[in-house]
Amino acid sequence: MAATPLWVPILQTVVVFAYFLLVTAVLIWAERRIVGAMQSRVGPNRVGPFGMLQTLVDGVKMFFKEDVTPAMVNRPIYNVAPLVGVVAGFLSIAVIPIGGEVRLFGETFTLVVADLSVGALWILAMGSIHVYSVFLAGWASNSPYPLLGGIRASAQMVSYEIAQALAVASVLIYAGSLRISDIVAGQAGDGLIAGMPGWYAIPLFPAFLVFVVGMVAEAGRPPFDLAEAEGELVGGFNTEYSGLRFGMFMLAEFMQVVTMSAIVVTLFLGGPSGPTFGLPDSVAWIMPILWFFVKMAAFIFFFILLRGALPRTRYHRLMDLGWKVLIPVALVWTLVTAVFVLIDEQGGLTNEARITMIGVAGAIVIGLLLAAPPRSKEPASASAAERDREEVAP
Amino acid sequence: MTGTTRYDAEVPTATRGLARDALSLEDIERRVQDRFPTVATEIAHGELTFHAAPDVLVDLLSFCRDDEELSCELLADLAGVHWPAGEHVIERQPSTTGWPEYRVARDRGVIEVLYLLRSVTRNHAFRVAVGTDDTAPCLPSVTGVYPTADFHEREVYDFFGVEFEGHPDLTRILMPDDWVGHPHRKDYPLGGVDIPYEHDRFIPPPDERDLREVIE
Amino acid sequence: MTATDPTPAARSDDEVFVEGADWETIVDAVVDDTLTVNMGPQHPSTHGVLRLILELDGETVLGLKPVVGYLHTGIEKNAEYRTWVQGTTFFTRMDYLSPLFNELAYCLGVERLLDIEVPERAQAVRVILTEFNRIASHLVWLATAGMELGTTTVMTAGFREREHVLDLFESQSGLRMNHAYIRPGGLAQDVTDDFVARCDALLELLPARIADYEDLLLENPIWRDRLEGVGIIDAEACYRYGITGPLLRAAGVPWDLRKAQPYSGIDAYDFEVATDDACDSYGRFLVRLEEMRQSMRIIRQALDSLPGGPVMVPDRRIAWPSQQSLGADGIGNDPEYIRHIMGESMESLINHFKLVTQGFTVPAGQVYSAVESPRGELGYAITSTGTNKPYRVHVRDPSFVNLQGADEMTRGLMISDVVAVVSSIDPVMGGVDR
Amino acid sequence: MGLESKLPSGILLTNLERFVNYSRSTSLWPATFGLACCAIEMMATGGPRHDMSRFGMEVFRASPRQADLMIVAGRVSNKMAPVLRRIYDQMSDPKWVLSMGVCATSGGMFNNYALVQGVDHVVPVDMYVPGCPPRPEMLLDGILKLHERIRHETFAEQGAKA
Repeated sequence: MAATPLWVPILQTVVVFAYFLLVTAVLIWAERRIVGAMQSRVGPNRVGPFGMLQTLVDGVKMFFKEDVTPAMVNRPIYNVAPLVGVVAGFLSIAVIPIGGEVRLFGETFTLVVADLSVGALWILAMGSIHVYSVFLAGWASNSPYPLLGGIRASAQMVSYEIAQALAVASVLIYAGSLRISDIVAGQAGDGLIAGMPGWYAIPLFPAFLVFVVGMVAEAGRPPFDLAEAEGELVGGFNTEYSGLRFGMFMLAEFMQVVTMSAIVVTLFLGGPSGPTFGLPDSVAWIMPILWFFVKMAAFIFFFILLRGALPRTRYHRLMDLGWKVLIPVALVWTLVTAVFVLIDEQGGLTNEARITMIGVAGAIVIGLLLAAPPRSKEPASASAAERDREEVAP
Repeated sequence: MTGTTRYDAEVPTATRGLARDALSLEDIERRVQDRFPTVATEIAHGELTFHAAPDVLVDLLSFCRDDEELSCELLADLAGVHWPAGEHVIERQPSTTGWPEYRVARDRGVIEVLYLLRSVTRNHAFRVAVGTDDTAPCLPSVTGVYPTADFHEREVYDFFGVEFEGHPDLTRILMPDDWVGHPHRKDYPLGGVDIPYEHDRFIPPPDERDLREVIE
Repeated sequence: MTATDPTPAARSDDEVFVEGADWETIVDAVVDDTLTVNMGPQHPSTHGVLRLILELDGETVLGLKPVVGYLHTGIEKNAEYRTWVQGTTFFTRMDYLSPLFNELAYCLGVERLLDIEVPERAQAVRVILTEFNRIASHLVWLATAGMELGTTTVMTAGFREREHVLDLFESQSGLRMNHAYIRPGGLAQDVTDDFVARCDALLELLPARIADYEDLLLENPIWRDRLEGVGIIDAEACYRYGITGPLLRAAGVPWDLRKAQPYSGIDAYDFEVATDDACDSYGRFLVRLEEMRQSMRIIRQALDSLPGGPVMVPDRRIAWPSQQSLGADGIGNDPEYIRHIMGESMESLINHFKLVTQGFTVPAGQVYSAVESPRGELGYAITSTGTNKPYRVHVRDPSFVNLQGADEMTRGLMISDVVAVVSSIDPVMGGVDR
Repeated sequence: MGLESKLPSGILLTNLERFVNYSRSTSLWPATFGLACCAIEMMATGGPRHDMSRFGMEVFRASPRQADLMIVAGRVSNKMAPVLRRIYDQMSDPKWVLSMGVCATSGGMFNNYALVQGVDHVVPVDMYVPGCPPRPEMLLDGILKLHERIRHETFAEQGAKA
């Protein structure tokens, strides 16, 4: 590493960050257009080709808008909170490779800022820090709606983080490494069945499901956008924010979508790996970038579809789902994975045995997942109704 | 049965079924007058009105609610009408209607509160009218009989200043809390502003407009 | 006030605030560990300018107090200074989602005072248009409920279909909203030649779209979870609070003024009263969906048996004289009629002049006329002293009354449910505050 | 106002002004603030047939702090007026007010004790849209004219208004 010239890491950093910023900007535009299409509308189409520069003008407007700081806020925390979100978002993408090896000007490097040996932990850690941004914003605003939004956000993210971390844990056990590049490499090539990709999403399907549900909640996106909940809490944690600081929250929210999509692609769908169709080496390096983008875009599209199609859930249902379904499932699956890996290491199973084991375990866990939701149907206001009836019964 | 819609289904026992054989107005009149002989009745425009004194109001409404025959479950409406004191010319446009113009003189102003009772099970409706002096209007609250009167009584208090004794929270409901006056009384002006037109001319608000003047 | 307010406990006692002096007493009354949150009057989920004072323990609602009056317009008082016909233009602007019902209820009352019978054609058209209005109103309900529950797609869908209904209204009355099309004695003008064709096209379109909503929402677990078991109010409680309309029908009582006290000959048509005995918000959703279907059934029958003839009473002392026709530039005075009054008949001109400037007089008396509006019993208590103006008109608006049940329906629920419950009541503040 | 008030004047500012004003006009987020009948037509303007989102305006912000445009859609009562002013004060600069319908503009047909006879008694209004209620097309026209106006305002003018 000592031999690499200084411009290589700088270029890596700039390229990766610019890439994610660009994807975020396009995402905001794409969301408005796709949701528009779902609602038989057109969506923004006035600024730039197909309205693609809409995000830019929104940003410029917010940049030049007055930044009101209400009198009763806790000023230092209020000011820092939006920054925390954006910074955490940027930092967590630092370990994600957006492409394979690139050969440029005689230097070979991967398109990742830092391939940490604890990359997977780093992602989880940065996700946790993002919670602070939302919670501190809600608390520092010193106003009821942001406070409720902040409390909701912290409770929601903490609970889903556990499920997510457990889901990631099964990946780590299966891959046997915390380093992202190892995890990606482990998924390259064929899987257990020839011709199928070696993505961890296939053997670890329950963990994959838990992670996908968890990531929607972590990103605070509909139907789990309870921290913002326009219809209930006005703007939730960001109610008091205006101008650039609100812009940062918006950026952080959409960054979360991109980051989460990138993470799920990296951990479960093989990251940048994919066939190169026998392209010559000089252009083959484009294919991993393309694969990564396509996979990530698919997940982003999934996020947008959810937003267009579903109403917001109730808060206690969200917690029910997190604690009573996702965490037990993830826990059980982590155990199953550990046992499986242990047996595999000691006995050296045949492929058929592996497939059977994975299939049976996965079927059981998915069966649990489907059977699990205990519908709490007790009418909450019945007691009040009864009480009143006794008081003023005609 | 959640999630299924059904039609003309069996009604919960509380409602005792929807009867199509409504009582005739005369039946209702007789039924109430048997119990409350002091209550005057009037049938006009196909509607029955009981003119009651304030002191029997709560009893009367309780009776109408609890009586098997009347069983008025709903207090459908509660409205106030102000009849101010003094001499009033009721102009009826003799030129078009042929009705003579007449004068009404009242020595005391009255705020009449109309209670519209409706029976869902027996499918009939009638009105109870209670008058109170407009200088210090005061009536017993019927919120104990019909909790729905809560908002209605606050509205009548807001618009006419009628104090309902026994109302749990008699505050203004539609007007701002610090508003002065009771806007739907006849002695309260409409409160419009002059509407400016070209050449510095104005048209006064509707209540100050003299129709003939505007025409000419 | 909005959510951004500081808790106004710090205000001194001698100040009086227009936005609610009652606030202070409430703040004093709450115990320390509860949070008092003020929802509205400017809040995305309060249907305009409703203000809800919530007392919360965490997210659980301990009590809810609706504060209304932010849209008080003084329509009732204003109408006392206008003629009977001008009254329609005021009352149509009250409950702005069901303008035709307001006009109808008011005109029925005036007609009862006048003791006149409206021509059959006018009655049938009234039924058709009000039932379409019911559909449009329920569509807006669906749209706003969808928006408040966080699904903007339902919102745009509701407004998409509503546009088609409004097109029909516009083609007949010239206005998308606030039509003043139903007048005492009949209708402002006859329906256009393509009226039946337009209605047919709508009846073709709407069932498929309503089926779409059912596909989208009926089996949607989140939608069901948000509404099922939320906002329970049973028949007893409905009676207590005077609640009518879809709320009462969702509590299992098939009470519908169209059946109980039929108006405009609506009893001639075969339809059923949609009920549900779940008593919850989901039941109301189902009831409203079914009501749209039943409305279409009524419209279908009314169209098939649409009688001919005039749409205004023949009495020239009452019938609105101005004949109108649809020109290239919209609806205007009929040139034939103008020629008649200006060139041929001096008496007609005088009659026109007198009726338009002074209006007709209405015999003295008090009536209460009610119709089944999309939100419940919409009643007009009209008092006449025999002049050309109403002496007093009081409106019993269903939203105003139904809102009283909100406290009982939300107690013990969570903030998210408050939104769902209030939207299931479907209050229209224009009607509440008048 | 935002950053631009700290900038020195000159040719750079003029170009910046044009750019920023263009951004402001094309990203004019309305506050969700509906009062009466007009509010329904305002929602219809956001609906599929008229589609305000073409102009980047479908982002109705519930929090006034994040909104640029207040559409006063409907009649303003005396009880509502202080609330309305408060919401206006909570909006961050630069902000615009569009008075939708005759009731908001002048009290309209309700010339009486209950209504404020024109919302311009309470907040400064930038654009009046007549109608009772205005059709969605009319509202769109008013909004487009407001866009045009924003593009030709100077920073100084915008600052003076607040």
